[in-house]
Amino acid sequence: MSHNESNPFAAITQLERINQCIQCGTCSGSCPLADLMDHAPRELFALLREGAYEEVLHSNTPWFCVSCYACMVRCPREIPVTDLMYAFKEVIARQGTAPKNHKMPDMYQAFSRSIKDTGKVTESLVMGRYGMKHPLDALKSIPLAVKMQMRGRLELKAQKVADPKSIARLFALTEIPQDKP
Amino acid sequence: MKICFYPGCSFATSAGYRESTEAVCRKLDIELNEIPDWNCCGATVMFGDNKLRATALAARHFALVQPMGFAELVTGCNACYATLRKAARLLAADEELFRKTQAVLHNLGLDLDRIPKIRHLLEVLVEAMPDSTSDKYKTLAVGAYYGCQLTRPDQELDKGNYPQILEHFLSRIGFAVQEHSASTRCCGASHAVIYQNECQGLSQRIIGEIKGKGAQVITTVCPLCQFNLDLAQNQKNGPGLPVTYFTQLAGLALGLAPAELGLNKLLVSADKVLTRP
Amino acid sequence: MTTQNKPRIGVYICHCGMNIAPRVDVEEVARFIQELDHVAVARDYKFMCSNPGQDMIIHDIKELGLNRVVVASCSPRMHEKTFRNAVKTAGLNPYYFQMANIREQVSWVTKDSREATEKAKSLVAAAVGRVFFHQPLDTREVTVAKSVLVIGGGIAGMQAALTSANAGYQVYLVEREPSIGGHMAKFDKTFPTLDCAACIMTPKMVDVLQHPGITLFTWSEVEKVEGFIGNFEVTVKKKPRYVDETKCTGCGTCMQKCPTKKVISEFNEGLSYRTAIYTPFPQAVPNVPVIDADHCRVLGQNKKCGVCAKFCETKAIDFEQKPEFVTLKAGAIITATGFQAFNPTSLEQYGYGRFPEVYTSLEFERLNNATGPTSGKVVMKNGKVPERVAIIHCVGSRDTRHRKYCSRVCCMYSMKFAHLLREKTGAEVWEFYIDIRSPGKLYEEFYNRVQEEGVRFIRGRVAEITDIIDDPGDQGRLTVIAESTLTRRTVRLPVDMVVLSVGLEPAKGSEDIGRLLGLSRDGDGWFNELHAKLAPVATPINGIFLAGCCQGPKDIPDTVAQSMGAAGEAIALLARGKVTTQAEISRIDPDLCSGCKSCIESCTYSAIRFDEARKVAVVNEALCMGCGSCAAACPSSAAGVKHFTDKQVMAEIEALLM
Amino acid sequence: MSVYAMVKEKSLTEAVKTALTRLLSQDLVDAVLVAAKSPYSALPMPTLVAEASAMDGIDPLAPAAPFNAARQAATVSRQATGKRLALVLRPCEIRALIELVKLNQCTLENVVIIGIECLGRMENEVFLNHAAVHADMAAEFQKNTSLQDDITRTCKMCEQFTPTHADIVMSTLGAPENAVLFASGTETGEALLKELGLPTAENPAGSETVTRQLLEKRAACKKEVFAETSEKINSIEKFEQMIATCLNCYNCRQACPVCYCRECVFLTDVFAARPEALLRRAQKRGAVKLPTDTTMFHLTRLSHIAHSCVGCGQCSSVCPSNIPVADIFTTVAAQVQARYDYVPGRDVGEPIPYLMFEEKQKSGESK
Amino acid sequence: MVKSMSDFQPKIIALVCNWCTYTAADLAGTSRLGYPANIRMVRMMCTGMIDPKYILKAFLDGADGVFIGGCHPGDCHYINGNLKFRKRMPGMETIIKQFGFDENRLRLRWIGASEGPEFQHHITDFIQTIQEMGPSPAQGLMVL
Repeated sequence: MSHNESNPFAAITQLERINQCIQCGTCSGSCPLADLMDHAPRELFALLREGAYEEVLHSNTPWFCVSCYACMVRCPREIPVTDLMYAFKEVIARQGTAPKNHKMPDMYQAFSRSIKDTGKVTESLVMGRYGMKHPLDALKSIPLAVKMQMRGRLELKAQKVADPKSIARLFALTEIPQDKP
Repeated sequence: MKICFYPGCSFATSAGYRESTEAVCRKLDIELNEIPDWNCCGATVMFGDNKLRATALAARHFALVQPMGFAELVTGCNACYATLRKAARLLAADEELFRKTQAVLHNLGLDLDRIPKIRHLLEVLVEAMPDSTSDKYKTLAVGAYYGCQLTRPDQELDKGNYPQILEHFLSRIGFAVQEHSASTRCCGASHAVIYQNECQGLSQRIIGEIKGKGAQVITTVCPLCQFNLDLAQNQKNGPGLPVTYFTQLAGLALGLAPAELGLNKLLVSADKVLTRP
Repeated sequence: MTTQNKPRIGVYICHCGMNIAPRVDVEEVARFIQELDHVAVARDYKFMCSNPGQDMIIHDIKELGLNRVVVASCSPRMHEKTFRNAVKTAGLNPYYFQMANIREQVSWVTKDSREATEKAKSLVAAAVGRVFFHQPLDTREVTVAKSVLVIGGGIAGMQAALTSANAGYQVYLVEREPSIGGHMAKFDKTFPTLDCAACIMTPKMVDVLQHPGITLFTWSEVEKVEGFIGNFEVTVKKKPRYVDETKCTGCGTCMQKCPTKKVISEFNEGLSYRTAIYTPFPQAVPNVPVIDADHCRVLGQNKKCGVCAKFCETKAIDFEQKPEFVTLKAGAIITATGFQAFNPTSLEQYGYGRFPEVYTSLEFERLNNATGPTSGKVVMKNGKVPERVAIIHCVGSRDTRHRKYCSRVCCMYSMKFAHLLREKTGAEVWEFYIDIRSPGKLYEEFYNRVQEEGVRFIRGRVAEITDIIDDPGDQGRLTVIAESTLTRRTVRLPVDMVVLSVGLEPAKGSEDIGRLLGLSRDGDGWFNELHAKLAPVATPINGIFLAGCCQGPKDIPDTVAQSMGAAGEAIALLARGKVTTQAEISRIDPDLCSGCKSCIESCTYSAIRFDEARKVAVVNEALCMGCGSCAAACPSSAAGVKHFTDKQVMAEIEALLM
Repeated sequence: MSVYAMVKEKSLTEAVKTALTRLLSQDLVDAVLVAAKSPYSALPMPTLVAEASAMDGIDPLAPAAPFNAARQAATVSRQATGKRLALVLRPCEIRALIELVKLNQCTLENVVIIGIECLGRMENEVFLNHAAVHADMAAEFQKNTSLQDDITRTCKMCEQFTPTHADIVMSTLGAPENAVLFASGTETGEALLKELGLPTAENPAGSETVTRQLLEKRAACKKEVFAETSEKINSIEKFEQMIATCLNCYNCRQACPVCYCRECVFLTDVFAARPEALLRRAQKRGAVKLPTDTTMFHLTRLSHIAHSCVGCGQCSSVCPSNIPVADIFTTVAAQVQARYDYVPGRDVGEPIPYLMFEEKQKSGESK
Repeated sequence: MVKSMSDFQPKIIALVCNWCTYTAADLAGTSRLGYPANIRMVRMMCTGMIDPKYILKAFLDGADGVFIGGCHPGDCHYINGNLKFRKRMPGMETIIKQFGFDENRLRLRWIGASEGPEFQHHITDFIQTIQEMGPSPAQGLMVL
């Protein structure tokens, strides 16, 4: 591991708060999906402090963060763990280093694409778009769709804002150039 | 009472959340003023994508609320609630972000000068619902389920781990409350939809705890929580525990018919437990 | 003293070896100063603080008739005393002296030699401008009363009282509870030696009671403190005990007969009951019960009862007792108000108060104590012996939401618990810790010993304690959830009992005591010592000292050592017999005073009184600390601090801007 | 609810005299402090009247006040004497008196305050000129609106013309000709009014409108003066120009009712300039104007009393160099008082801001 | 560190508490933490004894800035002298501002006895602020 790399996460607001981490593990212990994570938050902070940026860039941890905020209300150093996870995802997505086999980035993309196109999210359509990349998941969700249909809860028509272009403009105005191709 | 309401994307297709909310509000003479032309708040996705964009998407509603003359914005979805609050918090704390967001919205022809207070529909009903005078549901043991994002991270409405606002509400409107320890335990949220197998344990633990403590029905305050808990049971054998919305129980307490409250849309039927002489 | 008609000022610029001289052109400074009004002589010298340097000043005062002296050298915090003494030796009043700090403020911090020299000139000229207005000041000596007031009767207060009394001084020990003993009396064993707390504590309590030099006030509170170092006047309020101490024989019949038996026992941390007339514990000192007026049928509920009085053979019960106020004189005060345990209710994820088998450490101390609710048997509420116990460290400590500091004693007492649990119950014991802190004599050894006894140490702060179970076999148990940070696994451990090792926080009421005594408290509420390293038991208020946990969390050895230290300071003061008052205190010119009382309102030390006859404010010189709040509040400058007068300060400012 | 009484006599002053005389003759008070003409001048000066027979010269409604009588009121009420006093004061005098009570300069024990609803006062010379023409200035002033425009600049911007803290309020606004209206402001005042046995009355219907109109006029004037003054002193150089002719006579501080120091610090040794110091100063700046420390004096006085300034305008009236001292002081005082949310004379229990401090920083205070 | 901005060398008076800021200055000295030479310190026993006259005197005698250094709230050697001074600040700011002195020419900072680097930082920062502001308006006046 090189100790001379520049920190790709440096611009994150409140990143310096992880220097206050005492590595107690409250966050990871509170995390409902810690067992699925390669590092869990505490370890991720330790890696970051050591300068193991590559590890962090490729970590699945932020992608498994469910935003339950359990860590955040318990952290004895009041580190905004969940907020940092969001910020990590933002950096990782821009660097294009999200773990290839992880399903959440695709889900997020489908979700965000739906907003960009229609301003709103229509569950069935998001699942459909996501399903194009994960046909197996799509297949598995068919019985559920049927069940929902039976209870009048399946909406196949996209919900839309009045002027979807304005949302597209909002997206364009907030575009940040990719760091890496 | 008039409130400014933000339904969010899942409201319409939820298991009767919309029906019950509208019915209850009608009954209580609460005027739901839906934000015209609302968009998706961005939920838990957008902040992981682009902070400014996520803030602008949420703040678009703040700008839309402005000409409506409301100081408060009410939503019934935990994710919307938390996301809008997060945007509000960031805007209040970060002047530069505020200015940038203002500029983006201005470009869309919207003015953002002030940030409304974000409230949950539960708060509104806590204030508006009358005390129960009937014994009809006095023996129906309800397990309250908050999910994550109502009391976390702010802990402003109530405590982060063991809040009581919903329990107090339920017992006040005439239900028996079954205390349990899973009321703010995470159900897996959107991950449960994609990583079904991996997240199954989360919902199972919640349902197991609530059922084990003796509740006959669960009540939730969020569409995704309802969906996950409702769905999780269908995948396992054994008698299911109906997962209702608090608005549906409020409707029952007000004497409204189950059909009016969309109770027929639940996956695990509530008909049996709700049938009362 | 020579007449001070015309100021003749001598100015001495120090080279301080190579510390000032090369950066500051000292010769140029001297030449410049020589030209100023009233400067009789300006010299530079290698080391002004050396004997030859001081002799030069003394010689010049005598030979050149100097009546004011300025030395430009280091910080006055370093050598002001030295030079004042030199001036005094030469027969001048030592306050005819001013120092200019051209080392710390000039040569050490200014790169450019030119700028440094100019700044030095300015500072020395300001000192010259100021010293012109200096006036001779005197200090006074006051006798010290030969008695010590100790506030708090825990181990710290007891030890401070004993040490002071052993030195032959009169000691007044005030304790608000019915018995002395404090927290230590609740403990069973003490780490790391596992001494029986009662065995080492009880004899000390008796010593305190029987010591001819100690007057004990239990069930009493300090009501008022006036006066100053050497001469504190203290009012102690003796709360009504409703039992005549002089008649009571401590037979205990009243307690057996009292019909009100279901009062929560404070001493047993709510784990058992006591009667309305009670002693907190069997070895209480003094062994005289008190009647809890709130719960007594006669006093609290206006009912007919009086069973205790009926059975008391010595007629010691007195329902008519009223609070009594005693006035004492003390030369020194030792504050030993101790700590209280953190209440973990607010850490809701640990379920304290929600789950019956979650105990605080103090509750566990009582559970484990032979005099406790279970006579020392460690059992659960259902009477069964626990098979697996988790001990959670850092509850409320090292947590910015609660107490940000390390409470210092929890690691060690937690391990003591682990040892006792292993010994008494054979239960599996799991310690959940963030860092093990065992920096004391034989402490690390104790850690190792407990490890060897099979206690499991998991490095991870517990995230949550829940009664949600995954395995039906664990019905009724609690699950402790934590990340085991060393293996990076989430541990979900079913246990029978949980002990929360809660931290220490300042005792309730210490804020009031602080206000009575004028002591300041740090952000966490602990009393501030005068200096963290060099004056750890002294306080900013002369004559008041700190012992034990009121200054910060401490274990018993440190508490006892510090108490002896505080007693040592008090003894030294009393033995000296006299204190010198400072000269730089406030004075109020009665001819200028308009009697508006602004100074009185702004005085923190109540050192100014109002003379109703003359309608003017008058400074009590013994109480004044010289802070100058009165001077700033007084528009006519009738009030002013000696040596910091308007003229002196403004002359300095004017000269600095010349 | 207030109790109202009305006294109508052949003149306003007679009406006042009737009421005040009864106070003395019915032994309700032992003495009355009230403005009265002396045989030697038409200008009414604060006068302590102890005998009902000596009420003749009183003239409290005349639009003149060579003195802010708060200082005199404080002198007679410096300490409780066991005697009961009635103090007839203008609103600004009452406010100053309240400040002086806070500063322990007097006591309100056994004191009855009779407040005048004040339409303003004239500068002494202006008054004397008018008085040479009109014998009864109090009456003339009430009816002749052109005279009302001749009040001092500071009075013209005064919005606090209705007395606060008065036990009894004496007013003419909206009252019939030659009638004075008395209203109780406190329980003490109510009891007194009842005992006096004056004819009871209703609050005149039109008074509110008159009051409001006057208030609007005054507020507009105040705004203008503040804006103008603030601009005139917004640099130290402009301020120097303004006070260039200050003599260090300290008349302003002598006339100031809240400058309560027995001896001003500027008269003490602290500011006694030594010749060599003066020379040094002259050398530093090339020249030094004498007397020195005039700027220092005014700024220091501001720092001492800006929070307590009641805006009576006496400082301007007494300045021999015609420096608009009151403009400066009221302009700065308004800002300082706003900063501390302090209103002088508002409440005896409200502490002087500098003597109170908060453990926690309040918003709006400096970092 | 300080930008060379013309030849203007501000004169700054610092009224500092003996127990904290003065001690911090000594510490800065001992630690050789350099700062510009424009600052002239006057040792007070407590910020609570600072008379408004001292500040006015400094400004009228030509100081370009006045720095007050006191103990952190809660740390006052005399318990609360610093809070008493803090209460005076708004009044002083208002007055100097009205007469054309930028209120930022008067600055109050809490600097603890052990805060040598903070002392260096605050002093340097203040000097720079004043440097950018230019000379005090009282500077050019002949009289006063």
